Amino acid sequence: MQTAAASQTNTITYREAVRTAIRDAMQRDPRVFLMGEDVGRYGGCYAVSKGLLDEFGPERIRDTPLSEGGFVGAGIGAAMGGMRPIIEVMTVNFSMLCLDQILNSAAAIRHMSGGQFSIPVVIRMATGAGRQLAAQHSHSLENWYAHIPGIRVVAPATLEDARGMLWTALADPDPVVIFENVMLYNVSGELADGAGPVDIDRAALRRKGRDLSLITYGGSLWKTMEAADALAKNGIEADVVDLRTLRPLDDATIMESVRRTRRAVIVDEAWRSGSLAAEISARIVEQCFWSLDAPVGRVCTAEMPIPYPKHLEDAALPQPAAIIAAARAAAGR
Amino acid sequence: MQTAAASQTNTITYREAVRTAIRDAMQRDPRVFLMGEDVGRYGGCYAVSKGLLDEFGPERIRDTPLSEGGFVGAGIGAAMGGMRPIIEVMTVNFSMLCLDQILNSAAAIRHMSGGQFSIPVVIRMATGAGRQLAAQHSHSLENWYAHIPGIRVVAPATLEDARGMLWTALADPDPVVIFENVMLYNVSGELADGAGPVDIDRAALRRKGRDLSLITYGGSLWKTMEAADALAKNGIEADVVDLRTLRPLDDATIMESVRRTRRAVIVDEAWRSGSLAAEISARIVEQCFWSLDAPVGRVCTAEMPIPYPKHLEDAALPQPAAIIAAARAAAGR
Amino acid sequence: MTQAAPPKAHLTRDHVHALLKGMLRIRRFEEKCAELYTVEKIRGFLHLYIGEEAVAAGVIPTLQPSDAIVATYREHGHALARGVAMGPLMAEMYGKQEGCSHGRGGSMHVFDAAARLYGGNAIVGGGLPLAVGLALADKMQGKSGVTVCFFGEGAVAEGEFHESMNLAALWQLPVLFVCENNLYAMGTALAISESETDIHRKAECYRVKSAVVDGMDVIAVEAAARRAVELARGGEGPVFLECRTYRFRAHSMFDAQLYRSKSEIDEWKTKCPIEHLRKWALAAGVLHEGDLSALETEIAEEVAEAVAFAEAGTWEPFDQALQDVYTPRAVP
Amino acid sequence: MTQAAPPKAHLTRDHVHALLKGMLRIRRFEEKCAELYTVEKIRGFLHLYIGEEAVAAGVIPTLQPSDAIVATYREHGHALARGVAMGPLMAEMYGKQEGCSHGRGGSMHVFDAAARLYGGNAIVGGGLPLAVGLALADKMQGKSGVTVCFFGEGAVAEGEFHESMNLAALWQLPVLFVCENNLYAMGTALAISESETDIHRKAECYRVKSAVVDGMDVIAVEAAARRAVELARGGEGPVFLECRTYRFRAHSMFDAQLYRSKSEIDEWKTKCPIEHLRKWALAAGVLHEGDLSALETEIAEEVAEAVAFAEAGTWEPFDQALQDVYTPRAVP
Ligand SMILES: Cc1ncc(C[n+]2csc(CCOP(=O)(O)OP(=O)(O)O)c2C)c(N)n1
Ligand SMILES: Cc1ncc(C[n+]2csc(CCOP(=O)(O)OP(=O)(O)O)c2C)c(N)n1
Ligand SMILES: [Mg+2]
Ligand SMILES: [Mg+2]
Repeated sequence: MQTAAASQTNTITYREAVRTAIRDAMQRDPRVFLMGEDVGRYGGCYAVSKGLLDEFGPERIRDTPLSEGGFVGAGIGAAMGGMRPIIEVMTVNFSMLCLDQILNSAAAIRHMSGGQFSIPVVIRMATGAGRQLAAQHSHSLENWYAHIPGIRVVAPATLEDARGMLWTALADPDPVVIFENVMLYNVSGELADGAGPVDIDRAALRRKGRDLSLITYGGSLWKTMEAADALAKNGIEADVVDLRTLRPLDDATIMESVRRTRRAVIVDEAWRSGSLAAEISARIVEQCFWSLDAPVGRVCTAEMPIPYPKHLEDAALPQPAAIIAAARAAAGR
Repeated sequence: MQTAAASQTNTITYREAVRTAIRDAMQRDPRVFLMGEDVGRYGGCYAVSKGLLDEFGPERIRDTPLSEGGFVGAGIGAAMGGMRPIIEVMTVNFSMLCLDQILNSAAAIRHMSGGQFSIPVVIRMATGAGRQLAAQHSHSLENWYAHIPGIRVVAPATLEDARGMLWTALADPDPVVIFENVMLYNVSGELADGAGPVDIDRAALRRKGRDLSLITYGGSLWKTMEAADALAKNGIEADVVDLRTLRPLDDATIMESVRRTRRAVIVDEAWRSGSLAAEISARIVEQCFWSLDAPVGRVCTAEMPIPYPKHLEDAALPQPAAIIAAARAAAGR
Repeated sequence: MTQAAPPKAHLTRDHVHALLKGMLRIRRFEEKCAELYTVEKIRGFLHLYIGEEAVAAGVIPTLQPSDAIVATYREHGHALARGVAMGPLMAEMYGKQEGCSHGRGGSMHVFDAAARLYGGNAIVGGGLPLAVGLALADKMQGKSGVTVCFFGEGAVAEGEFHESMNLAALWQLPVLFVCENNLYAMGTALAISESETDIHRKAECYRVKSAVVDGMDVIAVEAAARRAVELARGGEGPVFLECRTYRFRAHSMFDAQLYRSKSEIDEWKTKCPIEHLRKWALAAGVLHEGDLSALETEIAEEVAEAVAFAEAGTWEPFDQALQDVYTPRAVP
Repeated sequence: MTQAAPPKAHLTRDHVHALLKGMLRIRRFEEKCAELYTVEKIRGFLHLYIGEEAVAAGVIPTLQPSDAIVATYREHGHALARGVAMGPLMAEMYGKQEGCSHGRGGSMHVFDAAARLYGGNAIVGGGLPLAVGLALADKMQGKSGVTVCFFGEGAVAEGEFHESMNLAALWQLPVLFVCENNLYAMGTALAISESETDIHRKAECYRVKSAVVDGMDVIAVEAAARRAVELARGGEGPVFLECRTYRFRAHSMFDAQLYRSKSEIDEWKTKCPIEHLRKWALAAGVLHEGDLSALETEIAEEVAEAVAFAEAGTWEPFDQALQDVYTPRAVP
């Protein structure tokens, strides 16, 4: 699937791109509805769904009580019952309360029913740190979800993906979890009016280099691009691979880049141990070991509950400086 | 800490070793109590706590309703209140329902309270597949827990560890999650009467080789030992490293082995993507890249909901044959 | 609602015969399963419904084909009552690909799209939110279906019970919550798991209409279920029906039953729903010995054929199972 | 229990003064916090308690030092009422290491071991099981402590509420559940989150004694709390107290308040618990203008000192924070 050709573009924010995607989907398909905490009257905790209640009414822009396990399970049931629910779990921080439904219902039912029931549910969650929300509100748990067979996991980092991935996810017959990094909602840029669906299968080369591959996703993409620009000023040209889809991973694109550059650093906002960065590193070693000229590096979050003060949060999270240092180490200069 | 010197030994099962450990702890410290579903009247779903109710009474061998989030949270609260709870979550399959309490309370409170409240709670869970219990009852999610800063995660694979790790875990001021593989409960062997506490910090070299390092933990240890014996018959001598502690990982022992053998294969019952095996592989590459003579291999579970029929479950899980094949590939013969 | 069973007098012979047959098919099927478990034809967990047959056999026949069912790991009876053929059900117990879940689920995961049977859920309480969602889908699509959710009294302690009851009531959804109160959750007696042991009263704090019925009396269950389903279909929100019953067998096949006395079990066995109806039917002359022996013979044959079907079944190739984790997509 | 507030007549001057001061300290402290937020001295989420002061100020003074408290992210008032000094509390808002949680928690994670204040929990419903466990620990150790758990009406929909109420009742634990019913969970009105909006009635289905009180009347709250704490300490299980109150400010600092009308807010502001008590005290001649201005001055100074203390505070070095994830162990 490719982006629909489009005449003119508009300046919009990531938040507006997601909202537009939801509106388009609601208009396109009567089976689509949005359900979650404060998606209606409040307008969404990050204002993503602001205005949609007036447009579509409380049946289809459905405010739920604080019952994550209940309404996510209900979304899964509604999908089995013929609807196309978009479930908003306010943030990944609260998703432990519905993880059982995602792991043991959404991901398992199709297979354990012998393929009788596919579950076309889309679950959106805000993710990531950076807003000084402290230990309980700053998680990046994408890799837990990417571990689960039976679901797809995507992380739109661009406006085009923020708008187009939801479309494709809703067209997918299986559960898709979409992670929206909280630091991206206010990012703005140009997007074609007619921007349409985009694939949710392939990683994208966001920057072409030759000296090493910087592999990342979600909110870390922009920090990584910033680092890549700084590296370029010092004569180190980096590929920047945006994974886009965290499950299944697009090995082909990752390995094509690493085979070319022979060096790789993965940037992931998760705690280092057990991060998605570890999985990417392991795959690179399995598939490109003989092409590697240096150990695969990882830039991840410090292994601690994220503290509230800005200086501590900044120091705990991946930053351009650390990416640059890891890239130099990998590039050997 | 070393195992207490002991005069004579007895033949007991892993199940009995855990039970003895619980009994010892209850006798040693009045603050210790066991709480969980069916630990009392039923005797434990895997009969681990059978007989303890009669010995210690319903206050200290406390049957709980089906309320994983509630009683695990209560155990965390009780630990803050001065008790030393052993919480049994029947199996890891149900632990999604209490994961919020483990991630956002147990692991976070000490740090986010500025170190005011340590939480000496021990949480035991049965884990793993192999009993034809199908998709919802066959999970191996150790790596999700090993991802969490603030808790310790251990996986006793031997009788000595089954008995000794609980002791040490209860002495630890922070939360410790103990994973008991369901296939180990019936394993029997010799254990010293006076077997005492064992460290929960170091990995153990269970078999000394020279040609490659097989790195594993929990239920996969014995399959790996079996594979190592078979390999030896073909002239391939493998180190077998039992991780024992999954968080924090004992890099020193792992890397000492890999630097010696220059080749490594990790065996992990989890689904391959996002497994602990990925983390070990990434660390080996970060710390031993220049000593490696071959890509690091992984033998994991097929990425599918575990099916009920034996032939499918067996084919999905790591087996000695696959370990042998991966070892040969790594050893290049 | 009060639940006096209607006078059995005006029950037709066919009706009584159907109810008895419904329960007997479950009983004989499961007795065979227990036997097959001991010879390891069936493996894993096997949770028998023996003693509780009146619940599924009483509730499910009151449903329309367009209604939906969500059950637990103790669901063989529900599948049979819903019309899942015994052959594919037995093949599922074996794990053969001719099974109703392609053999992948086994005893705990019986699914059947044609019967709108959505499992077979082995996470206690896990089925309740799914039932809420199925009812929500029917309501949003203007369909008249009712979703019936079966669960044990032990599940009532789970947070998902609370969240599901509230959602169903808040959104006025056509859900019939059927609590199979067999007094134990594995080895945990009701009094040890609930501060309020009068389970149906818990429905009140969600403003959900509730009723309690003798779950050992299939006629009473059927009457209560008919009223409850009607009410749920009426569009005024969910209904809660507590059926007081008892599990005659172990929780699953590994269970020493240390938590209850032999005498308690024997006491309850005297209330066997099948015996109960059989005796009455004979005494009332509604059925005769001949009918009963004919019924036994017919069911014995059905069970034998189901076993033969399962035995003749085949094992799914691993690669096929591995390839089927995701749905083949229309779009590339 | 019925909750007629006792005639205010026989309230001593000191008592009234203390209650008013308790509320006023919270109000002035938070007004300053809001101001500091706009100049970015305080960051992240800031949930103000303004309008709800009568609850914490009425309940907490009825506790013993040996009792425990579990609160939510809207807990500044509870910390102040419990005696957490304003300086360390303000330093916590700043994230300075002189803060009561060493600056790591900020507004949502106020802890104080000496005060037995166990947070400051930002997962809605997450504190309830912890409170159950603290009460269990006290009971098992033969201590006479009561654990008071504060939470909003929105938390009542969470499964953890259900599980915690049942556990506390089942095990007859000394927990006082205080529901701060301010009618909204972020932007979700009570009627949109609960099928039973008469919250305290939900306690009945757990066989938990409950009461409801006007949460805008500190004297009524204190009287109800005294009875409830006594009852909880009595060893006959938990008690549930619903306090009907209202949040005058936004949910947090990012909230356009599209979900409620200005007039509704103004209507509630006429019930301001502080104004209410102040007016009565003056009219009854229990307090005089002079007392009030003295009180304002005293509190203004306390707040100013707290700000100065926070400003003078220092930032924790990163390595120190990183090293403190695990407790230093006695054993090697
Ligand atoms: C969430 C969860 N916790 C624990 C279990 C283990 N378990 C399986 S059945 C059962 C008892 C359930 O009792 P009840 O709900 O009364 O149903 P019954 O088995 O009596 O029909 C338990 C504890 C589980 N499957 N899921
Ligand atoms: C489990 C969980 N879900 C969602 C949130 C986001 N959230 C924070 S406060 C809040 C509203 C809570 O309302 P209530 O319990 O009434 O407390 P109040 O804020 O009114 O004092 C929500 C939805 C959260 N913190 N935790
Ligand atoms: Mg039961
Ligand atoms: Mg509220």
